[in-house]
Amino acid sequence: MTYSAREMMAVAAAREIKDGDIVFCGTGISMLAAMAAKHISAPNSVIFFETGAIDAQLEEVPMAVGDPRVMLGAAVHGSLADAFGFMQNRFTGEHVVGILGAAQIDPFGNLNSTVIGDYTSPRVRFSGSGGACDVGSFVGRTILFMQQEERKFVPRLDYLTCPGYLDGPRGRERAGLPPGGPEVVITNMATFRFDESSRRMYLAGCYPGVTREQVLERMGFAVETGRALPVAPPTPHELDILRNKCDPQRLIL
Amino acid sequence: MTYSAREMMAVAAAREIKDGDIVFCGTGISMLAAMAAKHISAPNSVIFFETGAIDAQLEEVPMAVGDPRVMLGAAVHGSLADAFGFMQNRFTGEHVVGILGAAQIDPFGNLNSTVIGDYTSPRVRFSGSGGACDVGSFVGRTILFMQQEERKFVPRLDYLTCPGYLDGPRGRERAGLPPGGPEVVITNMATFRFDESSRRMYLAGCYPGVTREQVLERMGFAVETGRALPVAPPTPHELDILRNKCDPQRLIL
Amino acid sequence: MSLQEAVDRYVADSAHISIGGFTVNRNPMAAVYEIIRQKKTGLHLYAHSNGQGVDELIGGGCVARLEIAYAGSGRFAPTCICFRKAVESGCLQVEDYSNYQMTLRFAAGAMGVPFLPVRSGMGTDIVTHWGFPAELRQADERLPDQKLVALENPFGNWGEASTVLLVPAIRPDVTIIHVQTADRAGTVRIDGLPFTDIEQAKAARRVIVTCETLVDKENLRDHPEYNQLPFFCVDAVVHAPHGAFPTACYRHYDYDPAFLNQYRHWAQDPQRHADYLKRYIHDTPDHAAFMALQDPRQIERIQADPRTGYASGLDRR
Amino acid sequence: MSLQEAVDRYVADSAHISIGGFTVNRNPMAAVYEIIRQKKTGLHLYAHSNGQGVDELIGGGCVARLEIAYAGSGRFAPTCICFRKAVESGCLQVEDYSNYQMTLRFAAGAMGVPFLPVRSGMGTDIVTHWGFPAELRQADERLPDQKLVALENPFGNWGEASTVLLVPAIRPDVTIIHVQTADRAGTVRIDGLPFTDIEQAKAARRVIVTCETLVDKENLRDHPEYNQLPFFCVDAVVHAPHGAFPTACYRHYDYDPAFLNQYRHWAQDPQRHADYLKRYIHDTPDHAAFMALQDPRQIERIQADPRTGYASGLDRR
Repeated sequence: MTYSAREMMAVAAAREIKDGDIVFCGTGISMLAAMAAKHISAPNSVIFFETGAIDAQLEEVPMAVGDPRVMLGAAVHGSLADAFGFMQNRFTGEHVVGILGAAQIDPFGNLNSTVIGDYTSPRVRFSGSGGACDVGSFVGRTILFMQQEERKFVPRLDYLTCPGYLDGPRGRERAGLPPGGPEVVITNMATFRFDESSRRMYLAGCYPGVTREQVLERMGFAVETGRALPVAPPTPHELDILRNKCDPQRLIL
Repeated sequence: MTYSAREMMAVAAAREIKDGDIVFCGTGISMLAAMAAKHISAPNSVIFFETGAIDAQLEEVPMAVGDPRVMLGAAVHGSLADAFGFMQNRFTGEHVVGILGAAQIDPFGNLNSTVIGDYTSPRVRFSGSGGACDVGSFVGRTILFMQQEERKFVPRLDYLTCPGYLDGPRGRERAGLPPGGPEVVITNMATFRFDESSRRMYLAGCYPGVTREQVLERMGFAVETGRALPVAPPTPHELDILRNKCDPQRLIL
Repeated sequence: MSLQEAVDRYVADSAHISIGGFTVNRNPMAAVYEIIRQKKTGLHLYAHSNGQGVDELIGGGCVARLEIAYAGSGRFAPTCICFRKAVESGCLQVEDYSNYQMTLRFAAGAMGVPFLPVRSGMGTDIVTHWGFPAELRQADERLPDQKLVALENPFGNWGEASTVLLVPAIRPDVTIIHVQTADRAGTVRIDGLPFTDIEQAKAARRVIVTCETLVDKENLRDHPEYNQLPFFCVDAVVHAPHGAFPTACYRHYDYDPAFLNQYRHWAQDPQRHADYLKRYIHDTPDHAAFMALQDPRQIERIQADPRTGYASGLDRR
Repeated sequence: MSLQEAVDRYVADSAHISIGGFTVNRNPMAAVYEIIRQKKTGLHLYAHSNGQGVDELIGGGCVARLEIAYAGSGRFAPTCICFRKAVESGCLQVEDYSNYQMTLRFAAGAMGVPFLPVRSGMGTDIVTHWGFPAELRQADERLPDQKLVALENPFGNWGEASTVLLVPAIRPDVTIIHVQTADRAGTVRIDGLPFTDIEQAKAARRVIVTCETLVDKENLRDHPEYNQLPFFCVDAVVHAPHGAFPTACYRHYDYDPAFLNQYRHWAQDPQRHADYLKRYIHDTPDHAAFMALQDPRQIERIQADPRTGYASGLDRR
């Protein structure tokens, strides 16, 4: 059964979501991953948007976190203050898994979604943090979506928008951040995790047909590859859910 | 027409409320004063409770600020955080007039509603601040209700629960408080105001049949009496409103 | 879960607990009575302006320490009776804050920050007089080292404030609230004023919700904007009709002036109070049995008028 | 009051303004177009995550400085078009915060405190990189002297936080929000997510509310728990049907994918954008005339389905 890289990414992310997780969703593919997880393996996970919609019952894929589609059948319509409060509060924040994307990522999982080039006179300006800096600061774990490109995996970010492990072991603690940090990076070719002691990214899995070398070629820094395992392709069931339940209009896929 | 001292107090307070004022009400006689003002001279004043009821349409007199009677026909049911936020916010707080009472008052209009005696082993324990400390800190002006008794008008409070002018001119500023402070003290015998330069209480008015000397006898400190004027007795209209519109069940009067 | 089980599981002796409601309104009385019935002791209690719930817990012998802004029940007890006696006899340690300070302390706990700033109370004895001495605070890791901290505004005169007070967050072991409606998973809909119940609940590690009406999830999902607390904040949901009695529950029933006046009479005398505790609480198995001891005609009288949400014309003397 | 009059009276050149809504939802577009129509310039604009409203004001030449967390319209413009061009060409000074930081900045203004604490952003360039240089901040009394301040927790490790960031309050001259329902005095009822509109309104000296439905006071008083903003916070109430178009207004209409795609096409090219500004905004007298230029069949298509609150099945490609 053929499938696209985006489908593989969504399925790989959905597999990371555990039943009972409170899933912070951004726009795009992260919503699909959360919707797919709820249909496949985590029926009691809670889809949650920074805009304040808690346990949204998505019937159609939202095009933005402010889309009225996030409001349907929710448990509570809170304010932004409420939504971020749930993440900053340790009692609830530790149960939240955040799904984020960015323009650049560094070896410690820090993200840039603000500028390419100098901050005061950038070559490219992006949207800015949104809630990403907050989510990366507060929640128990994050799942990061990236395109596998050399200019996106950089040794040093042009601007650090969202904290990962900052400068490595105990970096978050030194900065005064709550515990947490990225758990996995999911690209169109591979998955990466972070070493428990060094907090550096390592290659954790390659998609079917992708070699370690092909991945490394598309990165601006070296990572350890010894622990990489093959990633299972999407099952027909996973693909069916994703295509027919989550995005029948093909707005994201 | 005969009337009680409580009726005179309620009327005297009602006369202080200007049309358009946002009136912070406590329990008891302060609610009557606010209700009476709305019926008599300040139809566009807004009755407002720390519990979060804004522009309550009181049909029956509430027995506490948490009484469900404060909820009827309000513009908004907010939380306590909302209610105090309106007072701390200078754009709205300057339009608020607060009505407060206490167990003790000092020459600068500071109030005690916490203890008589030593704080750690009090002879008498009262309810504590409630919202009084906040209202006295935040709002543009306050109206204070007191019984005219020597033990209540004291040179030094046993405990300073609610700020008036603290230690006098610029006392609030030095402490870091917003501008504001008490405007008038209304007792069962007289009214007092505060000198613009010394911020000390002076006798502003005596009720019909009450002499300056009788008032001074019932105070634990001396006040200037030269500016005292007679206070007009309640008019039949004022009494009619108070008795028949505000408290027909005689729960407060 | 039954209320017995919820209290047994989540309210340990010496626990830090907070209860919702305000003066004569929506105190979680069914849970308060169950805590007394189970003879919990040494509780560290947080409330903002609470009357009946706080006073009954103190009278029931459950409370060792109290942090509060206002202990009163309006005209029925301008100062709570058992509270006053306990403080004057030295049996209860109290830390005083203002209402807004307490609100912000719960809000800080709810938001997950260690403190919030406020412009209330500078120059008052609330700042200088500590009910819990510094030594106690330093010895007990459940208490912040300081009652309040004054901070010079690091943004200069931004906001026209030279100084603010910082109030420390409260994070109770358990918060108990009584609401009109909850679903079986714990999503909560409060009618009328929410007071600080939501902040109190979010600040706590565990939350017990008692409710007048227990519904299926679908019933609360058409208008999520009317709900305040999502299910994942709630650990136990208990159907407890008249669970706020003798305090009011907007759109359901009024406070009971007869009971509150009677309670004042009982609480003023040790023997009468002991008799009350035995007959109404310790000798009843649960809140339904407590309610069965009330005069059914009076319970009828306090039923809420659908137009006003309270018992219009009720004799409240 | 008409919208022309409200904008003329309360939005001065160089004013500090904030607009409500979030990305593609409930942006106060009728007011945004009126501001452009009146050729206001030099505005200092505050928003949290705002898409269409922010981008049109920038494209319309009204904005000199912007404080924001996120400038995007979801899939229609992951980064706002005019915003991006203005930043890259150096025509717009921007100060970046996170969404929660912006939310708390409005909340601080609403509460009347100079700052609020947050545990977000320590260690990031949001703290170290300032869009408004220190000299500008010190010279302009409308700006706090510092972007953010780190504070060691004065309560020790209370709340398990060694350090917090303090975010300075925002107090705009005027906040503009678009809501579903308001009464003639200004009391506001928002259906669905309120975003940060209420904090933004309370933080401002003046508030303009545009609404889909304007009602008499009595209509909103049966359920005060469903209202969010009392009349005394509001300076102008304007009836503005489709006042959020082309963004969505829950339970009234969806965002218009056709317009948003068309807008992206226009905004990408200076000439096309100039033509758009002339034809749709400067050559129209008001929002009703702007709406009259839209395809009525498309306006029909985006009408909200009563069950879902949006246009179910709408072609959104």
